[in-house]
Amino acid sequence: MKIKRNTLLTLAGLALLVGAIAAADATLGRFSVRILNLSAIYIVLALSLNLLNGFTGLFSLGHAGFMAVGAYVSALLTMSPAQKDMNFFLEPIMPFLRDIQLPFPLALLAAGACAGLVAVVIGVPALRLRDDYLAIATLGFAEIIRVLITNAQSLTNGAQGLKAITKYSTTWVVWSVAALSVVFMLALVRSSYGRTMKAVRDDEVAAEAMGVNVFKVKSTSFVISSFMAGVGGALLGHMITTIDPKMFTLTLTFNILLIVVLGGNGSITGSVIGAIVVTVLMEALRFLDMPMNFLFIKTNGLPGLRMVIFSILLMIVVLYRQRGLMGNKEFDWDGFIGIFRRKGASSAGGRS
Amino acid sequence: SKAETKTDANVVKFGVFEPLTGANAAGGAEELDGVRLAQELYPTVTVGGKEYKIELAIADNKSDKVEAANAGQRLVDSDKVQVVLGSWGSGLSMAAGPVFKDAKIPAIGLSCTNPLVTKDNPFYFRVCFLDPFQGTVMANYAFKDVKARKAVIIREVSNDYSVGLAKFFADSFKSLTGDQGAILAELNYNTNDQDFSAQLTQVKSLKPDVIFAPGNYTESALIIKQARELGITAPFLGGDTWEIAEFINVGKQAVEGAVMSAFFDNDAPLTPLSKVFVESYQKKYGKLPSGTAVLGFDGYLLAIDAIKRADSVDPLKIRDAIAATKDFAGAAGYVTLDANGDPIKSAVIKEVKGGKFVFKTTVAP
Amino acid sequence: MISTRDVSMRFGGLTAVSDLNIEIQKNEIVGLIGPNGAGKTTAFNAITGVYRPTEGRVVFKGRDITGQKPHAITKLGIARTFQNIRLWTDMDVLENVLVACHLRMDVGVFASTLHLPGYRVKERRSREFAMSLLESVGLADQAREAATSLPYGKQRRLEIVRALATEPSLLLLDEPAAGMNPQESLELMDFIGSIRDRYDLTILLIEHHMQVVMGVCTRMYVLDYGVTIAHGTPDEIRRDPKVIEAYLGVD
Amino acid sequence: MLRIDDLSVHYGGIHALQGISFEVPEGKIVTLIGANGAGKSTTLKSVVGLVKPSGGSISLDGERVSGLATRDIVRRGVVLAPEGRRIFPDLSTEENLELGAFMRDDKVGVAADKKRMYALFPRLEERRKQKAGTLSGGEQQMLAVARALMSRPKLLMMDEPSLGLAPLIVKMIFDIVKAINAEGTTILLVEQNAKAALEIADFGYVLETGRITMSGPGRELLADDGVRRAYLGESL
Amino acid sequence: MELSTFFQQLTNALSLGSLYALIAIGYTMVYGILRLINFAHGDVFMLGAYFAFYAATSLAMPWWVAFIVAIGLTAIFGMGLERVAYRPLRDSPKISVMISAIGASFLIENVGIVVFGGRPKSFPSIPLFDTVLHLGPVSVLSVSLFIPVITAAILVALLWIVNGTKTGLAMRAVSTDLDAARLMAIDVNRTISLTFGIGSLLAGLGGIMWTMKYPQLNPLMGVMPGLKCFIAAVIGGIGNIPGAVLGGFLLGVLEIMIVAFLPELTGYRDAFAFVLLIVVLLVKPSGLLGKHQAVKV
Ligand SMILES: Nc1ncnc2c1ncn2[C@@H]1O[C@H](COP(=O)(O)OP(=O)(O)OP(=O)(O)O)[C@@H](O)[C@H]1O
Ligand SMILES: Nc1ncnc2c1ncn2[C@@H]1O[C@H](COP(=O)(O)OP(=O)(O)OP(=O)(O)O)[C@@H](O)[C@H]1O
Ligand SMILES: [Mg+2]
Ligand SMILES: [Mg+2]
Repeated sequence: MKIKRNTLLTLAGLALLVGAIAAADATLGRFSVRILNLSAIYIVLALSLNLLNGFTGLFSLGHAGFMAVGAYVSALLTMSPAQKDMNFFLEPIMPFLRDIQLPFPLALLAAGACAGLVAVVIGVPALRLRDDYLAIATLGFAEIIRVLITNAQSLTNGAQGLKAITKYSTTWVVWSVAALSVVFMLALVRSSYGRTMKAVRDDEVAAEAMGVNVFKVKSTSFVISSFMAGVGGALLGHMITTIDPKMFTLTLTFNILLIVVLGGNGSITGSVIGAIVVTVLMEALRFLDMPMNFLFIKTNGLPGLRMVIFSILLMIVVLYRQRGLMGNKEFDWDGFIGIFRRKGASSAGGRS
Repeated sequence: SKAETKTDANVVKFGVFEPLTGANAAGGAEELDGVRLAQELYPTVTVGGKEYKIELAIADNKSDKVEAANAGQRLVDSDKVQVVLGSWGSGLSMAAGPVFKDAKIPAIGLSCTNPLVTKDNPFYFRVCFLDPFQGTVMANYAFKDVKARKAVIIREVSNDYSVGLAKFFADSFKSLTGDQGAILAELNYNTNDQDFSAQLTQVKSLKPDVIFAPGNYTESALIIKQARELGITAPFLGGDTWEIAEFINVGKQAVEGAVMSAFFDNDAPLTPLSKVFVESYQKKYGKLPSGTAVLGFDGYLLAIDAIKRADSVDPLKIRDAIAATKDFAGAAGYVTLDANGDPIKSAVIKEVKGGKFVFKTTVAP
Repeated sequence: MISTRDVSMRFGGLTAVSDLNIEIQKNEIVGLIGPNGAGKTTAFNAITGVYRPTEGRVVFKGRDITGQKPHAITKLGIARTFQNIRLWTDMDVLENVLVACHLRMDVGVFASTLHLPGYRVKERRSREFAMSLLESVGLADQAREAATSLPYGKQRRLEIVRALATEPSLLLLDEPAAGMNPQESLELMDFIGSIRDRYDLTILLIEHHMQVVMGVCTRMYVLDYGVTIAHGTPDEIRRDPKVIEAYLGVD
Repeated sequence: MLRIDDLSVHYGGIHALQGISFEVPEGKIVTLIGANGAGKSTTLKSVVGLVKPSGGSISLDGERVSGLATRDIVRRGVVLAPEGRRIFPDLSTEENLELGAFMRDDKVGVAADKKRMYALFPRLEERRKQKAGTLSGGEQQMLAVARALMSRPKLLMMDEPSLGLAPLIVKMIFDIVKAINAEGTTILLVEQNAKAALEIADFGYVLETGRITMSGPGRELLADDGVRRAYLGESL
Repeated sequence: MELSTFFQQLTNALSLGSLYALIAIGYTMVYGILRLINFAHGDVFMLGAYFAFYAATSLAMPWWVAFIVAIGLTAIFGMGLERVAYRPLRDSPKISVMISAIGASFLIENVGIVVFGGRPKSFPSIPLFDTVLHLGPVSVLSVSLFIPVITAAILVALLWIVNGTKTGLAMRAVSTDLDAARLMAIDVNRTISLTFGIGSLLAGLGGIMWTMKYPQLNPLMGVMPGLKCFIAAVIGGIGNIPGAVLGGFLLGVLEIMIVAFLPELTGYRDAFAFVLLIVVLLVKPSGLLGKHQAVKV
């Protein structure tokens, strides 16, 4: 009975979402749509990092590296030979790569797969490391990937980056991938396998003793996460339509980490909310950089003020909501409906 | 008040799309200075007998590609600009390029020298010369004026500008000397590195006639300083990015004699406007202008010129007028745009002397 | 069932266990006692693969399992509890047990993420099994509570249940009665006996509560400074002067 | 010496202590017994300020100490040998003992006390330089007790000191408790080994789910049928 | 390679290494006590340089007074930072503290951009430090001779504080168990504050020495040295003070020698730092001198 009600509500919510996206795509300006779509990409990225950080307890700072792999693979696989020739004006591209051109969905999968493959080759040996050591090692891997991309002129065009990548990241594409990621994560986390991940997070020794192959679980989580990061990176590339190695620095990883923690480490709902809030907020605060005329205070535009305020807001959230907006809880209809019920109840005199 | 300006028919909006924070902030600020000065001098444009007020909409792209695309979109969408000026940093321009192209808003690059910026984008133009030209100019200088036969290149491998210049310098220098081994070594460093002693010790042992080291001014100044400390005496050549006060402040005594290509020189007026620019700049900012500031100035003027020629504030018509630019006289020389939207214009060569950038010569394309 | 052959475990210069030879038959309940720091927990760690023995072999059901990974050993049928409780703190009681059930479910990431029909059946069976286990220790009502909010005694029982969920044939219990009062210890004794019968188990038990060990074990080994100083039935042990001197003290 | 009035503690929604009152007179041994989760540890933690009470008061020698920082309470001579030992795993056995004497300034006295502890627990002397984290469970327990004694407390509170100890050592711990009490230290003891605790206690309290349900001299409680059935495991 | 070139490179390596070592010590100190990767360390480093700059230029103090003032200010700033950004999170999950550290780092950098301006400033030349010395075929900047001496002095001082004093014992106790430390009558807040003060002081000193060698200041100048020195600390075994020195030297030597012996690979110089890091970690998971933490179950 109850389950049925919730399923219905979920379906209704989904329909509403599809409708909202269609409406937004059709009516909102390109700017708003761009921000919206960027949020969707950040949802994918945040979920992928949350899988590691929040659900498997693996502290990784290497996400930008896997995103870079995905972005480059997909960009190079979808570009036409002519576009590649235009880009590689310093040194010609490797011949075999020049002539490959795949349809976007295949390239997107290849992007994820390559990121996953890189994770297997370089990341998995590092999984023996604990906490901070793992974090710093993954950070190292990301930097190595970036340095390799910078220096591999005839493969990646080096510092010149790639331009005129086809803009495949339309509203429907990015939101479908985001929705798919959410569903996938929910299904994974709530499955038996997902439980073993949480067990590894909480106490490795106990997990191992209860027959959980800790190394395998960690590796699986790491590879899945990297796959998603690769896909996210590819989407980002196809949205901005140009990429270069400087995009994929530690700052990018930090931004995603921030979304994860702000939303709630270990909460899928949190990552979704976090991604949207952070992306929108960054743009919403843009007015701070502009010349202002506030009653008596006049500024000539203080570039950087936006980032100052953003950093302060971030610190306030972390200081006052130490487990992020959602903690490690998930949205569910019972809780949601409960909020309204409680409101009614508290006015009737509940415990404060 | 925002809504009012939007409906005000007598306003044209220029978007200024620059990195005002982050790694490229200094460059962005330079260009913005030039644009602001131009606006102060020429605040209006007359179209069809009607006077339009020019407003600037400034968007910070934070030296970040993702942000750059957002900022560009914002200029187009929320600020509804008719023309865009900027950005310092070719990568940032490329990130927003498609946005302008989709919205059919013309953009004028100021100092973004990467050939890719305007490629495949009929809506992107620029008022500066390109990396290949600059690299070639410096190779010529090295060969003819320095009489160098062996060179070493030190490049900032993570910087497209530096890598591009290095490549074109190497190609020209090799063909000028007719010696495939004329480049003794290409040594690399990364953005934000501060210790170059290892590379420079290597350079010292190679005993080159000249060292070409295009790159960011801070790193470059440190490179030259450390080179002199190691006892390297060969002259240093670089590109337009060096022409900024900080280069001399950081490098001090050590950068004396460093030679660079530049867009413009205060002492060698290229057009009647040059003098106007230098004088009013000094009045407004109390210092000598840099090469990038003048490009901000010129970009703004080119936009006005195009509007006048189009006799319309319709972005599409402005675009066509920009594309047809011929012998436009800016403060930094005459601009004629080619089919790509790139200018054919001359470069200036300067040297640091007595703590100042001193004019050496002009090089025509 | 299980035997250790001259197992030794050294940490730097310290020999925590030396030449341990334990032999346990099916369905026996055997005690492992000795003063603090005698090497009992270390012996457990060597058997379950947490440590790799410096010397010697561990043979389980005729198979040499020395040096295998803990999870592989658990899969072969050895489960344990910890001296310091190690429950998964962010999970509820039922989930703690379900994780242990995963071992026998034999499903991979994809089957379980996609909720394939085969997986659904297994998941349902696991839940039923887990609930029946919880029922047997009176924890069924608290299945949805956070594991760490349980009082200490119940946490210990939950640890045992969790170990049982891996469907072991050999169960190693490290001080299951620690932190329980005498009354609770007695209940625990009965419980240990009953699970042995119900799940056809063999049990090796470390315990300092003499009442408990003497009550449930048929045989016991006594360690002191890593060395086995005695071995025999509870009555023999109780009277062994070496054991009295090193461990029990005179009453 | 220690007086607790209507003490109440909440953990989020859990009402762990629901207004308990009792007293620990100077020079006596008082014991708290009770089932798992009754609130014994919570009581001790509140006394040293590790848990902030939601109501009631705690006073020491007539002076209110609830609300003070742990450090200030400890400096007044109230020391807790906590549940779960809480030794410093990365430090050596010896450094752990020195930390016990952190607030003392008499170097000579500290050195002498260290010797005394090694005499009491020869095991610890054997493990002097070993990292405390690698000690066996029981060795860690000995260390926790010894560390608490190093501070020469006026009021020593011990939370299940016999947990995980071999029978011989358990006996010894209770002997030590008696001995230091005879030297003048007041003791508040929490124990699962209710029998041994009540035997040496001057006074005992029974805690049940956050309330005191019974109290009396140790011997009296030991003779009480309810106590014997519920906590001593004796079938009557 | 010519012998003179080799000796020059060796000098380069040692001088860079000792600078890395100096900064890595501060990192390791804070980590060792708080188990917190203090991402804002590099920014405190930057502040140290700026404080010294303004004291020496705007306030026209003699350079050594400016240095002392700047170092004092960074120490105070570090304690303030701890109070505002880390103390409220004392009992929170580690990752929240880490985010707070990253947030603090962003904040300091962005305020730095607004207050100091985004463009680099140049430190006035101090002849004592800014003189080129020629030792046979080798040239070296005089400041490079001071740095190892300072590093050694600090190493000794810190080892003494941490291992030889009661305060040090308190620091080490605090590093593992806050509540237990409180039970020992240790003033946890003061101890942590002090640790932060010392760590920041070292960062400030490092920042000043860095600008003596590379005389430019910008609000982001701490990022790269911060990262490099953090790596150095991890290579040596984070939390281990001699390890930080060892790691700093190793990293410096590796970076220089890669360029010296494999000049074609100069573009990969940064990658080698990380390769070294990863290789060390894979072989010794807690760094070269880091103690392997025994997990006792
Ligand atoms: N990882 C380790 N490193 C160093 N020494 C260790 C390690 N593990 C155990 N030891 C030492 O080995 C000895 C045996 O420890 P073990 O934990 O096996 O004792 P135990 O018999 O279980 O004692 P208890 O009854 O007190 O739990 C102890 O002296 C302990 O200090
Ligand atoms: N940190 C905490 N968070 C939430 N609940 C807690 C916490 N600590 C204790 N409790 C709860 O408070 C109640 C009293 O716990 P306390 O530890 O004081 O019991 P105890 O009498 O010492 O039990 P035991 O004999 O098991 O040690 C229990 O219900 C326990 O679950
Ligand atoms: Mg043990
Ligand atoms: Mg307790």
